Amino acid sequence: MKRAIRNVTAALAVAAGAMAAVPASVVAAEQFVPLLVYRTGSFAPLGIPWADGKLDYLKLVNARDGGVNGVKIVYEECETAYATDRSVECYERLKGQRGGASGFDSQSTGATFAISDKAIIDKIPVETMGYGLSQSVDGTVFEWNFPLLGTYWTAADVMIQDIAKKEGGADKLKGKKIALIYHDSPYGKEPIALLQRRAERDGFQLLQYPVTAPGVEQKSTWLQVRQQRPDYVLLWSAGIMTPTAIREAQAVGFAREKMYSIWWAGSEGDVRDLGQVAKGYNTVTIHNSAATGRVYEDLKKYVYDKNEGSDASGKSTLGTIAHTRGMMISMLQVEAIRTAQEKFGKGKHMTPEQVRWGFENLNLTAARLKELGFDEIMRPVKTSCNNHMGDDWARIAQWDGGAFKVVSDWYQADKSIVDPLVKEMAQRYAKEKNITPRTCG
Amino acid sequence: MTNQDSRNTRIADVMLDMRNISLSFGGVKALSDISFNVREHEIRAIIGPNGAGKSSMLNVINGVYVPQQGEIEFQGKRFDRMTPRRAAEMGIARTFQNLALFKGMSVLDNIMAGRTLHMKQGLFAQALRIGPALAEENRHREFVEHIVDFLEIQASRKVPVGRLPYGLQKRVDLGRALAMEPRLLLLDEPMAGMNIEEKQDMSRFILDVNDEFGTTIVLIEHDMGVVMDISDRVVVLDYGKKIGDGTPDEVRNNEDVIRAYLGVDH
Amino acid sequence: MFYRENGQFKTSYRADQQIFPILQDRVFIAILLAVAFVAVPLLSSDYFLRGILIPFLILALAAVGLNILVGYCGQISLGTGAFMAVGAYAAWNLGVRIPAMPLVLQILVGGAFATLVGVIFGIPSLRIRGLYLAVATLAAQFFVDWAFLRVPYFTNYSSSGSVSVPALTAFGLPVQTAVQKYIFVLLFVVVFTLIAKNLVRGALGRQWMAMRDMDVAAAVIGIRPVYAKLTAFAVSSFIVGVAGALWGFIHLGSWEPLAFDLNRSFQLLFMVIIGGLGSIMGSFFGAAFIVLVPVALHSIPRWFGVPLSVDTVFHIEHMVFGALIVFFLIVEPHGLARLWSIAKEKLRMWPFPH
Amino acid sequence: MAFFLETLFGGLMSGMLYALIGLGFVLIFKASGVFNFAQGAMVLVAALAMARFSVWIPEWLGFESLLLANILAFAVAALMMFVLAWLIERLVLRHLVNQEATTLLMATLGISYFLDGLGQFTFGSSVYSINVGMPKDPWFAFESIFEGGLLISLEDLTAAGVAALLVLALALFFQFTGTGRALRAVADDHQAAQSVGIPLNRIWVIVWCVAGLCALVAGIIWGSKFGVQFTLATAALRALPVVILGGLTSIPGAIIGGLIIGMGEKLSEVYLGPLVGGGIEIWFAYVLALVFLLFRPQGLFGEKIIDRV
Repeated sequence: MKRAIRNVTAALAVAAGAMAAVPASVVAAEQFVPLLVYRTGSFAPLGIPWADGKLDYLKLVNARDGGVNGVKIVYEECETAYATDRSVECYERLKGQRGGASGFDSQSTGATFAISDKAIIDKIPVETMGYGLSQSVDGTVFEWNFPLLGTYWTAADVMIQDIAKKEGGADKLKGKKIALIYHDSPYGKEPIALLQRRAERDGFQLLQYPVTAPGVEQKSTWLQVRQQRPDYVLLWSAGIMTPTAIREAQAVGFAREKMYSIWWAGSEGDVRDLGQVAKGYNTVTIHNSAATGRVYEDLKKYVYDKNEGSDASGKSTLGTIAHTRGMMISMLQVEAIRTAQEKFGKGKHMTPEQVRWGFENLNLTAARLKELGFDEIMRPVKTSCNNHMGDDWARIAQWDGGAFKVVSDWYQADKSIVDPLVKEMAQRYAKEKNITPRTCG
Repeated sequence: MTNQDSRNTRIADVMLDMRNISLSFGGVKALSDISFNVREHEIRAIIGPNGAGKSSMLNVINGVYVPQQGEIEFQGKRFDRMTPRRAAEMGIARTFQNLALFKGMSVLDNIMAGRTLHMKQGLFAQALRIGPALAEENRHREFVEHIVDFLEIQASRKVPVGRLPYGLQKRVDLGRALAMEPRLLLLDEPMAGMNIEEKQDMSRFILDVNDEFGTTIVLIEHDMGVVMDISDRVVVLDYGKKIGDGTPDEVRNNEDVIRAYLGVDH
Repeated sequence: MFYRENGQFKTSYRADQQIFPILQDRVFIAILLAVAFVAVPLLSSDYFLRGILIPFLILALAAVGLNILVGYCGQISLGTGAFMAVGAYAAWNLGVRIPAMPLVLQILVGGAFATLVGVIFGIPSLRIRGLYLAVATLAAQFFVDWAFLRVPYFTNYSSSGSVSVPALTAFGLPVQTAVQKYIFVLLFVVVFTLIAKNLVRGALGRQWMAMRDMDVAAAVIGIRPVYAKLTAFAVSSFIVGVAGALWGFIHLGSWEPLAFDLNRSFQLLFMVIIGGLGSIMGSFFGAAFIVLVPVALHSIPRWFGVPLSVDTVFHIEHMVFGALIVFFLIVEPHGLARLWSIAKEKLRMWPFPH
Repeated sequence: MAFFLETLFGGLMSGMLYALIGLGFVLIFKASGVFNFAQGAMVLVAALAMARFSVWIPEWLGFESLLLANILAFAVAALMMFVLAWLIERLVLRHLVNQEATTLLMATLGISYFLDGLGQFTFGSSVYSINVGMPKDPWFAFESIFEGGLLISLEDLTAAGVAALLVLALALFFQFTGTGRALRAVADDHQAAQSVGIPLNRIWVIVWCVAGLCALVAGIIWGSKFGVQFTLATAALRALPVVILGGLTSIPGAIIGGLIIGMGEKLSEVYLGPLVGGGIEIWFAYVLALVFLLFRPQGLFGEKIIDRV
């Protein structure tokens, strides 16, 4: 009996060791970056270039600078297929590896909710650039979340601003009909709260059309659009839902110029096959259209010319908007590590908590962006304890049948309407989770 | 012959009375206007060529099929239709021609299933398997063990019936019916496909059941020898019609019956 | 040699009706429990608990529930995910609306709601069979998915439609660290597995199996199809509902209907098939299998130094599962459980196989 | 009024596609008693093959003509589906003869998982396009009668047309050819059919081939509309209520059921949807079919089930 127990336990221990990859003793001079990706499933068309971008930049940093101040970046991909439970499994598997994950880019709104809960306990930063929980901008409540560069609320707000501009002033919005066609999931619902506020204030009518995932069946939705004749359609879609929506828009003769899509529905992959059909289709973007900037020259020189690029063909995803966004995410992650190193010791391995500090004290000035080769791609970012977004400017790009062209200058989200909403929702979240907000010194 | 007499004395008044039963599937008439009765404690045989409607008759008796016309009187209660549940509650059990055993279950479980109507413990008691439920389980297990002994299948208690040889399966089928402690037992070709010894065994069981428990028995059988030996009265069906009814000897000499069997026509 | 039942004579039917009539089995189970409750928490890493054991236990529980319906009562269901969802959301709503309600009670009542829904969608089974029923359960799946997406009340009007639970405590003890969560789940699993086992080897279980094997004969011996089928649906969806609540509360902590979509239903069905239809233990084998294969596919190539790209692994995983389903249905419908008992038979003979 | 008609047409046209998929289900079920859950996966695989080969073949052979590319790709894809059908019969069905319907259902579930994996494994999981030159722009009919005209999507119209043709062709094929008769014989009674010397396995291969063909056509139609991507596999799920409504064993049932479901879900979505928050069409079809089942367990045209003892 005794022996038996010992054997079994031993066996189990082995199993545990084998499958759990028990946190190896912190290896000096390497920094682990977990990469959650969805290269499969309904959203693969978006997930693939995005994942490639994230991977490519890390490769670049290692190849060009030999890591961050000599600290090599090690990374591992984990397939989530956009499923929350898989994301959680990935998170649990990767969070402890190689001295701790520097930060999770959780990739889906659903997963962000789940992972945010756990990250607080495990003390690991969650970087959700351009998605995630809009209220997590409030660093006092969401100590570990960083929705950098923009949330769905800022995006929605910017869309409305551009519409107002086209109509000739916010006052002209009164009595207009604006339809929101959204992917029926937390992701798609996120902007509703803000749009309702806006609708109240600017007096336009907001029509809501949920589309059941995966979104191949939209005929009835667009028939209603044709019936209601909204002046504009805001599209919160993802994956195959986007091209379908554009096709249906064409099928009911709705002008593509009057469609505004969130950035996740505004990548070449979404419209390339449609070509002229999608001409005039607008998307909001937190960065310039892709393939410009020195970083891409470097990427070509240091990675792709050595055939180490993630996109084997070097054509299909490289330089697409989604790819660029992937690069930015990795870049911000790397800069957070760098910033942390400046405080806690150059050339050292940074613990997740130290990286968190880095995220919270990012300051990417125009000059700094120029050094990084991102100057033409994005705007300066400055985060703080209170503000985990760092930058809330965005602009509109339009598909001209062959490529996305930026057609507007930068808009800043209307603080007077976004900030109170953030505060309110953040408080509510704090209450639900009984978190006591910290005070920023 | 003495044995026969002793039984005749025991046989009491009518227990089951079928009146003008007609049954048809879609267009096909399976039974047309058939009447006959069964007396307490007797062994009643239904015979006839294939497709005569014998099995359908049994199915009407215990409510699996619903006749279009006719009525059933069982123990003084009249019904236009029987339901399987009611039949079971009133003590009608049956075995099946093409074994309808619960193949995935062990011999014990099959026979235990026959006790269903006698087991009263509720879901929660069973879930926790607390006192009463456990006691009940054991009590009925004991009863079932008697049947197992009676049918001489102790050896294969725990074997899934699917794996048993045909002859034994037939016994289990009978055992399951007996477990219901029936007053009326319907046997659908209990000896089909058996060799001579097995048939003798089975005949013995049937007679024993009838003697020991006084169970009334209605059986369908092709083997005339057996039928004539063990049954008190015989009904003869042909193409859904009744062509004969009476003691084995009467039936043996019935013109129509002979014609039906020998296929002589005039 | 060591695994023998000869010499162990049953002197009472009671003794003969224990779950594990053979001494060695009892010992084995005792050891297993000891390991599960003592050794595992001490030895295993955080990931092994959170990433593998907890999901495994919860899914195994759900599989047990499903197995009662599919394996024992022969009623196929493609809507298991839906019943999990009901359990999870019901429990969550109770927590939100009745803050005083203790966690365990929340979860159990959640299960009760699942029972309700399960019975409602089980009613068609009284009239329709097999394939048609399968589609009926699909209806449940899609309807429930929709309800939790579109009816704001169920998510307490949360702007995103996603719900999340606060830090958990049970009986005044925290349920937050991996070990605490693991023990909490383990207790549920052990208790409900025992209950399930009792039911399937009792009178009710016999009624279910009778319905499965030969419903006409079952009716003839006095089994009421209505009662047998609906109890199967009720018990099954209760256990599934509890599993759902655990999945949401303990494993995910925050979820949207996607967490209980059609794929979840299929996944559970696969567990039951691979593990063994009509076997409680099989449910555990199946769950272990389904949980471990992806991990294995992910790690093994690495040990051999040929890491596959994540998407390749994912596709291979699909192919492996698909192939295995077919394989088991053809070769061994009773799944891993049967293989296990065959192994035991062999062991019983060993070393003298005559 | 115009709007109602538009919705109705919209419904009818997607209904035609459901009918096509539904037909795939019915054929296989009639012949082999298998409820083929893998139909969706077959659509995906077929479409993927079509999409990729129409690009690869020109690259390999080095020519431009889109038409030629499509024709060749279609041929190859069709061939592939036939091989698939043969393999499925060989490796799976053959070994599951006379199993319960539910067992077979689960087997096809396995097949569908396998195909999902295989398809994306071989052809990749990002989105590909099929261009068979379907008209894309809308057409406004009767502008004189209705203000704004009556919107009819030419794409859907062509799609419906193609589907209708195929359905018709198949219906005729199974009505008037020897194979058709053989199939119906098999459908009635396996043993009897075998005893008069009809080779069961060949019939099975044939129906699976036909189902594969349905899948391919549906895949092309959907693919050229939405782009070819994993999601197509789920699209076929929407055709399940069709066969339930129409009855698993009835070809006309599949067609009529398809149209009813098509219209039903569109109308429900447009008129009932807004009242309950929208997005109801996915389950509405199922619930419709379910409620219907309660009153007629064998579907509209299905055969009545009598159990004998």
